[in-house]
Amino acid sequence: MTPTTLPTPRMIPDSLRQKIESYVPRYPNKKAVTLPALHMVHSHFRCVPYQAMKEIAEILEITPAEVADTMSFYGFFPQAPLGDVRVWICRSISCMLRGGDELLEHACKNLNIEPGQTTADGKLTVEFAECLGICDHAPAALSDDGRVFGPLDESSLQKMLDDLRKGPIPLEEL
Amino acid sequence: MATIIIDGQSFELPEGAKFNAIQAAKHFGIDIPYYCWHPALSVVANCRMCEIEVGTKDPATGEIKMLPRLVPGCQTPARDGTVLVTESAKVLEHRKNIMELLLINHPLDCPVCDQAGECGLQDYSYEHGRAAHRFVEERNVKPKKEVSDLIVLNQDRCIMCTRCVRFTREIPGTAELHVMRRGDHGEIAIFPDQPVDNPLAGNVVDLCPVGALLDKDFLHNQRVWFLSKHDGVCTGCSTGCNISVEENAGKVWRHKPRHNPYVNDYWICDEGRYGYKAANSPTLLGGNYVLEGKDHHGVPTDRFVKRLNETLTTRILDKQSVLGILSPYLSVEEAFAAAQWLASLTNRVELALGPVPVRGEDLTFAPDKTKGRSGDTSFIVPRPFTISAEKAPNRAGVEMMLDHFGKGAVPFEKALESVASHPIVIVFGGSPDESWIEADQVAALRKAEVLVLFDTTINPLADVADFVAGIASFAEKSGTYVNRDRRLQRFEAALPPREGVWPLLDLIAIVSGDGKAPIRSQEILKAAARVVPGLAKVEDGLVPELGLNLDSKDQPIPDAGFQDDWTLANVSTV
Amino acid sequence: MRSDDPALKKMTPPKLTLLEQSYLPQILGGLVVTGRHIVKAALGDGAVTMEYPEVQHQPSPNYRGVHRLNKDEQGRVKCVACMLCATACPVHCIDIVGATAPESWTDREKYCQSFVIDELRCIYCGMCEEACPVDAIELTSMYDLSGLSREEMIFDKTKLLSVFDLTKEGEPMKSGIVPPASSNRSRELVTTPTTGPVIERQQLV
Amino acid sequence: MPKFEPVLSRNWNDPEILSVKRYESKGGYAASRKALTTMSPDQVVDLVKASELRGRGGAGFPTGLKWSFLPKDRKETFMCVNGDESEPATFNNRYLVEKDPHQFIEGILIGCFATRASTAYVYLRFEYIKAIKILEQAIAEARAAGHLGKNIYGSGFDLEIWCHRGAGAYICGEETGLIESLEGKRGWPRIKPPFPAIEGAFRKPTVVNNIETLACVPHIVERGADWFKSMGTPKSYGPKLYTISGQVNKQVCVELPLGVTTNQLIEEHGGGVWKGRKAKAAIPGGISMGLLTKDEFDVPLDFEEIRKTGCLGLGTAAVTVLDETTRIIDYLYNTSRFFAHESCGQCTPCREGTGWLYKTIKRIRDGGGRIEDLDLMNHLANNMGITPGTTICGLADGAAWPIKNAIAKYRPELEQFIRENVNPAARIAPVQEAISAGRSPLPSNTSMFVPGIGIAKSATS
Repeated sequence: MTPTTLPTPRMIPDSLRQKIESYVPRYPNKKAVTLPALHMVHSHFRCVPYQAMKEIAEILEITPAEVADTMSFYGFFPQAPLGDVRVWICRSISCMLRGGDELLEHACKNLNIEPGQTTADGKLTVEFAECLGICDHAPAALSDDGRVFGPLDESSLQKMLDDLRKGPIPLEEL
Repeated sequence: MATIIIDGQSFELPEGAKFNAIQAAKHFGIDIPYYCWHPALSVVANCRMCEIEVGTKDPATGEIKMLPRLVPGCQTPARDGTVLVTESAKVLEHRKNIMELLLINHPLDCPVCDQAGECGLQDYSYEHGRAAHRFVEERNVKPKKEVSDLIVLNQDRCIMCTRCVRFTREIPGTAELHVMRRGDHGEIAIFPDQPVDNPLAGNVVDLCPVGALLDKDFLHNQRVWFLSKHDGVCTGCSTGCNISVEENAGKVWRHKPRHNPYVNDYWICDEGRYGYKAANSPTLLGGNYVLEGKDHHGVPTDRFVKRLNETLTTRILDKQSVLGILSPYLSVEEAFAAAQWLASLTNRVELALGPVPVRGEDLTFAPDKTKGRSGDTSFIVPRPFTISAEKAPNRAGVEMMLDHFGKGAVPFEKALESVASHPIVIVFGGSPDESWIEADQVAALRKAEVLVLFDTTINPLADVADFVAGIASFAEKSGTYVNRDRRLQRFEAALPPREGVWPLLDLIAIVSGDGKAPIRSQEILKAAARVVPGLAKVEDGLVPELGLNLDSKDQPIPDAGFQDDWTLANVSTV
Repeated sequence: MRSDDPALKKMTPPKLTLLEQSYLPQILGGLVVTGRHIVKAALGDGAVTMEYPEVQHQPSPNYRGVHRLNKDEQGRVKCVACMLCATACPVHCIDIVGATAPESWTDREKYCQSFVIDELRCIYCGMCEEACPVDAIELTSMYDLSGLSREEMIFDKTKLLSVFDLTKEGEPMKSGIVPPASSNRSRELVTTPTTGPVIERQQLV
Repeated sequence: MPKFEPVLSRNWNDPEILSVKRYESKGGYAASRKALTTMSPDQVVDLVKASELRGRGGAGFPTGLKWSFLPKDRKETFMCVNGDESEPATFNNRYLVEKDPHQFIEGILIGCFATRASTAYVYLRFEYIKAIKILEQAIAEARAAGHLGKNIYGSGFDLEIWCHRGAGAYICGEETGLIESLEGKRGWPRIKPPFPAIEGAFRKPTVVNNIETLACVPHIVERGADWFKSMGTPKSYGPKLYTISGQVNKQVCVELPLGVTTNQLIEEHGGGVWKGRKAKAAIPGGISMGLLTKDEFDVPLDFEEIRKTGCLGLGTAAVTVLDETTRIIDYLYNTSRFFAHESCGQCTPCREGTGWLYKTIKRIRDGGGRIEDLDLMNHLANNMGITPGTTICGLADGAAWPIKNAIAKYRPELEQFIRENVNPAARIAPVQEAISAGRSPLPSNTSMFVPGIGIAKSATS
C-alpha cells in the first residue's frame, strides 16, 4: 500500500514506519512483523492506541482486527499510556513463597493505586507479573528499562520505588 | 474399497470420498456432536465436543490398535482401516464433562434467546449433558455488543468456537472479527468503527452454534419452532442460491441458506438474506384491475378474464399482432405456459425478454484457507461463492422458452422499438422490485393500443396498463429456475397466494380457457421437457434436490457436506 | 404403558350378593340422603344452592379461572415474551408479539408488545401457567366471565394486567419471588399502546 | 564416576566471554567449524541421535529423533529456538543467553546445519530485556566474524538468526503456540498432526528446540556422543542446568549431571532451607509438575525416575522448595491463579476448567470450602489435558497436575484446612448450592427460571 492512501493525520512517524518496514525481509510474510511492530510502536508511544493498530495493519497489509487479535492476546501491550517507568512485581511461586504477593500489595498501598494502575503524577506504573524469570532474585521486580530488583523486602521495596520514580535509565548503563 | 469400522460395524466408504470422522459417521447415520467444526472452515478442534476413541485395524493381521486417549473426530481422517468408537462409556462421560464446562459461564436465558429451538447447546445438553452441574462459583459476565447494524453479539452466550472468526478470514477474507484477550475472559470482538459489513456478513449468524450472534432483523420477533421451512431458490441474482424460506402466520420471517455444493455451498449473501421482505411488502398487487377512463377498477377474476379475452379476440381478428414480453423473474413453467398461450393466440406474435437488471460486476469470494487460523485444512474442499451482477433468477430459463417459441431472445430495448408494429403488448413481470421498469420504457410500451400486464407489485407500468393482473409473488409460487451455470433448480411455495390473486399458471389456464391445461408446475415442466430441447435431461418433471445441470454431468463432491441441524425436531424425544 | 408392564395391577370385579344384585339397599340409602336434605331445607338451615349473585361463590384456591398477567415490583409486565405459554397452549388461544425491551429495562432484553388471549377459545387447562418460566401468567379464581360480544372476550395486555390489579390483593403471586433488583434500574412503567375495555368487578374478598 | 566438569556453564564467570574474540580464544566455534566443514548434516543428526540428547524444555523428547522427522525432500526449513522460558521458577535459559551467548549461537548454527535450516528465529520472552540486548549484539558480532551469513566457513551453508521478542504469554512456550506467535497471530497452539516438522512456521517444515538443548549440541560435536552419555542416569544423559529457588538460603542455577537428588540440590547448592526451617515439599521442575514430598527427596531428578513419584516429569528442572510453614492451599492458590491467567482460552476444558479450579481454590482458601470440593477438583483435573486427550496442548495437564497431585499427597492437610477455616462470608449461597445439586432453590410449586441465576429444570429431588 502506498503511503498516500493512509488516513491523515497519521500517528506513526515516518522513521518508525521505516523501522517497521525494515523488519519485513526477516520473515517470509508481512503478517509475522505484527509482534515486532507492536513492540516498536509500544516503545515509541508507551502504549498501542487504536489508530496505531490501524496503521500497523495498513503497513503489513492485514486488517486492524487481526492486529488487535494478536495484541490483545498478550499481556504486554496497554492501550492507555503508561507511566514513565513500568515495574512488574512478581507474584509467581518462588516470589510468592518469599512474600511477593504482600510486596505487591504493599507497593500499591504506598503509591495509592491498584495493580495495573499508574501513579497520579504519571511517573510509575505498577503491575503484577506471572513469573519474570528472575527467580534467583525472588521476591523480585523488573522495570521496563531492564533493571532487576531483588530479593526485596519492605525497605528495599521502598528504595526501589523511590529509585524508579526518578525516571528510566537507558539500557546501555546497566 | 476402503472400509471403516464405526462402533463395531463395518462400512464401505464411498469412492473418492474425503471425509473426517464426523462426516463419515454421519454418512452412515451415526451422530458425533460438534461445535467448532464446520465442513467449509479450517479445523481447529478447540471445542473438544467431537472427541471419540480412534484406532486402526491392521489389514494383514486384523488386529485393532486403539489410541490410548480421546481424539477429536473433526481432526481424524476416515481412511481404510480406521476404527471409531463413538458411544463408549469414556466418550459419553467426556461429552458430559464438556457440556458442563461449556455451560458454567453460559446464562440460562433460553426463554428470551432467539436461538432457542435451533441451538447446539440446548440439543447437546439434552442429549449428552448432565442433569445438574456442579459449578457453584460466580459466573463470568460479559457484555452484549453490536458487531454491525444487522448483527448483535451476546458475548455471555458465546462458547468461543471461533467459527465466525474463521469465516470472516477464510471466506470473504475481510477478517473483521477477532478474538479479544485470552482464557475464560476471551471475547469475540470487532475493531472499533470496523463493523462486520461484508456482503456475506449474515452468515456468521447461521454459523454460530449458540445464541451469541443474532440477526437484529429477526431479533425477538418469532420463536423458531413456530416457523415452517420451505425449500426455495433465491431470486436476488442469477446465482440461484438454495435457501430455506421460513414463514409463520402468513408472513415470511427470514431466509436461511440451504447447502448446495454446486451453487452456494453453505452461504447466501445479505442481499438475498433480506430479500424476503419483498414477500411481505404492502406494495404487492392485491387483485385484477381494468383501466376505465383514467382509473383502474378492481374486477373479479372471471370478469377480468372475460373482458381481456373479448379485447384480445377482437383485436386479433383485426389482424393486429402481439408483442409478448417475458421477464427473467418468471419460472421456467410460467415462461413456458405464457409463451404457449401467446403462440396459441395468433401466429403474428413476437416474443421478447424483459429487462434484465445488471448491477456492478460479479463478486467472487474464493476461500483462502491459509488466511484462517492455522488449523488442519486438509479436509476442506474449497468452493468459491459468487454474487452475480445479473439480478434476476431465470434469464437462462426464459431465454430457452423464447428460443423455442419465438425467434430467439429479443432483448428488451429492441422489443421497445418494435412496439409501433405490435398494437397488442402483453407483459409478464414478476420482479419483487417495483422499480424494475423505467419511466421512458413505460412511455414506450404505453404507445401500444392494448397493454396487458401480469405482475406482482404496484409499479409504474401497472399505473398505465389497460389490464393489470396480480400474480403470485416469488414466495407464493412453485417452479424451477435455471441459474447462471445452467442448473435447473426447484423451489416450493412458502405462502399461499394472497387474497384475490392467482398464481400465473392458474391464471393462464383460466385465460386460455383450456380446462385440461396442467397447472401443477411439475406437469408443465414435464410437458416442456418433451418439446424444449434444452430441458431434455428432465425426467418426468422431477428435479433432483441439488438441481440438475442441463449441459453436463456434475462433478462428484468429495466431501459430503452437511448442514448443522440443531433444531428441536432432530432431538429424539422420550 | 404396555399391557405386560409389571407395574400394572389387575383388578377383578367384586362378586355381588343376591341382595346387592337387587339394588334395593342402595336405593333406600339414597332416599334417606334426599329426605335428610328435604328436612334440613324445610327448617331453613343448610340449603345446598346458593343465591347468586347476592351471595358469591368462593372457589377453591387451585380453581382455574380468568388469566392475569403479573406485574413486577415496578409495575412492569413480568412477561418476557418467550412464547412458551403459546407453545404449550393446546387450543392456540394465546397470541404474543415480542419486542426488544426499552433501553431503560436493564434486567431484561425482551418483553411482550402485545399479549392476547381468546378467553372463549381457552379451555382453562392451566398449561400456560405451568409453562411460564417467569411466573408472568397465572389463572385467577375469577369465574364469572361474561361479555356482550366475542371481541370483548378477547383479552389484550391492558385487560390482562387489569385483572392482576383486581386480584392481586386476594390472590398474591404464586411464586412470591420477584426478580433480583439491579442497582441502576429505572422506575419506568409499562405503557401499552391500546386501552381495551377494563374489566369491572367488585373486589374479591 | 569421574568428577563432573561443567561444560554449559564453564564460561559464566568470565564477563569478557560476551565478545566473539574471547569466545573463539577459548575454543569457541571450533565445533561448528568441525561440523560444517567435515561432516554432512545427516552425520550431525546421527551423532545427536547417538548421544540420546533429550530436549531440555520440559517434555524430554529425543532431539535427534525430532530432527530426523523432517521430510527428506523439503526445500525450506525453519529453526525456532524456544526461549520463551515462562514456567515459573525457571531461569536457566536466561543464564545461558546472558552469560555465554556465543555458545548458544554456535549450537543454533550446528542445529540449523543438521536440519538444513537457513533461518533461525530465537523467540525470547520480553522480560529478558538484558538478554535480548546481549543476544542481538552477539549475533551481530558473530555475523561480522563470519560465523553467520552466506557461505559460512566456505561450506556453502547460509544462516541468518533473528531475535523475536515475546509479549507475555506462557503458552508461547508451547512449540506450536510459539510458531503461531512468530507468524504474528495470537499464540493459540495448533492441532497436531500436522506436526511442526512437517508443517510448522509459515507452513514449512520447522524444528523447535530449547535454548539449553542447542547449547549442548556443540559439546556433543566436539567431544562425541560417548562423552555425553558418560554423564547422568540411564535414558537421561548429559549435563543439566538445575535452578533452585523458593524457601532456600541461596537461589542459584547450577550445572549438574542429570539424576541428582533434591536433597543434594538443597543441601549442597541451595545452602539449606531458609530461616533454619525444615523442608516440607519441593516442586521438581516448574509449577506444573506437582510436588515431591519430603520422603521423595532422594529420588533422582531425571526424565524417568521422577515420574514414578506421581509428578508429571522433570519439566525444566527448576526446583522450588516449600518449607514446613507453607500451606499447601497457598501453593494451590498460586498455581491455579497462574494457569487461569495463562490459559489461552482455546480448548473448552482448559479455558473453563482453569477458571473453575481457581475460583474453587480461592473459595476454599477464603474459608468457604467443602470436603466434596476436593473430589470435584480431582474429577475436573483428571479430565483435563493431553493425557486424557481433551486439549490441544499440555497447558491443561500442567494446570491439572499440581491439583490432583496435591490432593493425592496432602489430602489430610487440605481436609483439615477446610474443616478449620470457616468464613461465613466466603460460603456458597444456598441458592447456588441448591441449583448445582439439581434441587429447587425456590418454594415448591414455582417455576425455576430466576433471572440472573437461572435454571430451567423441574423441581425434582
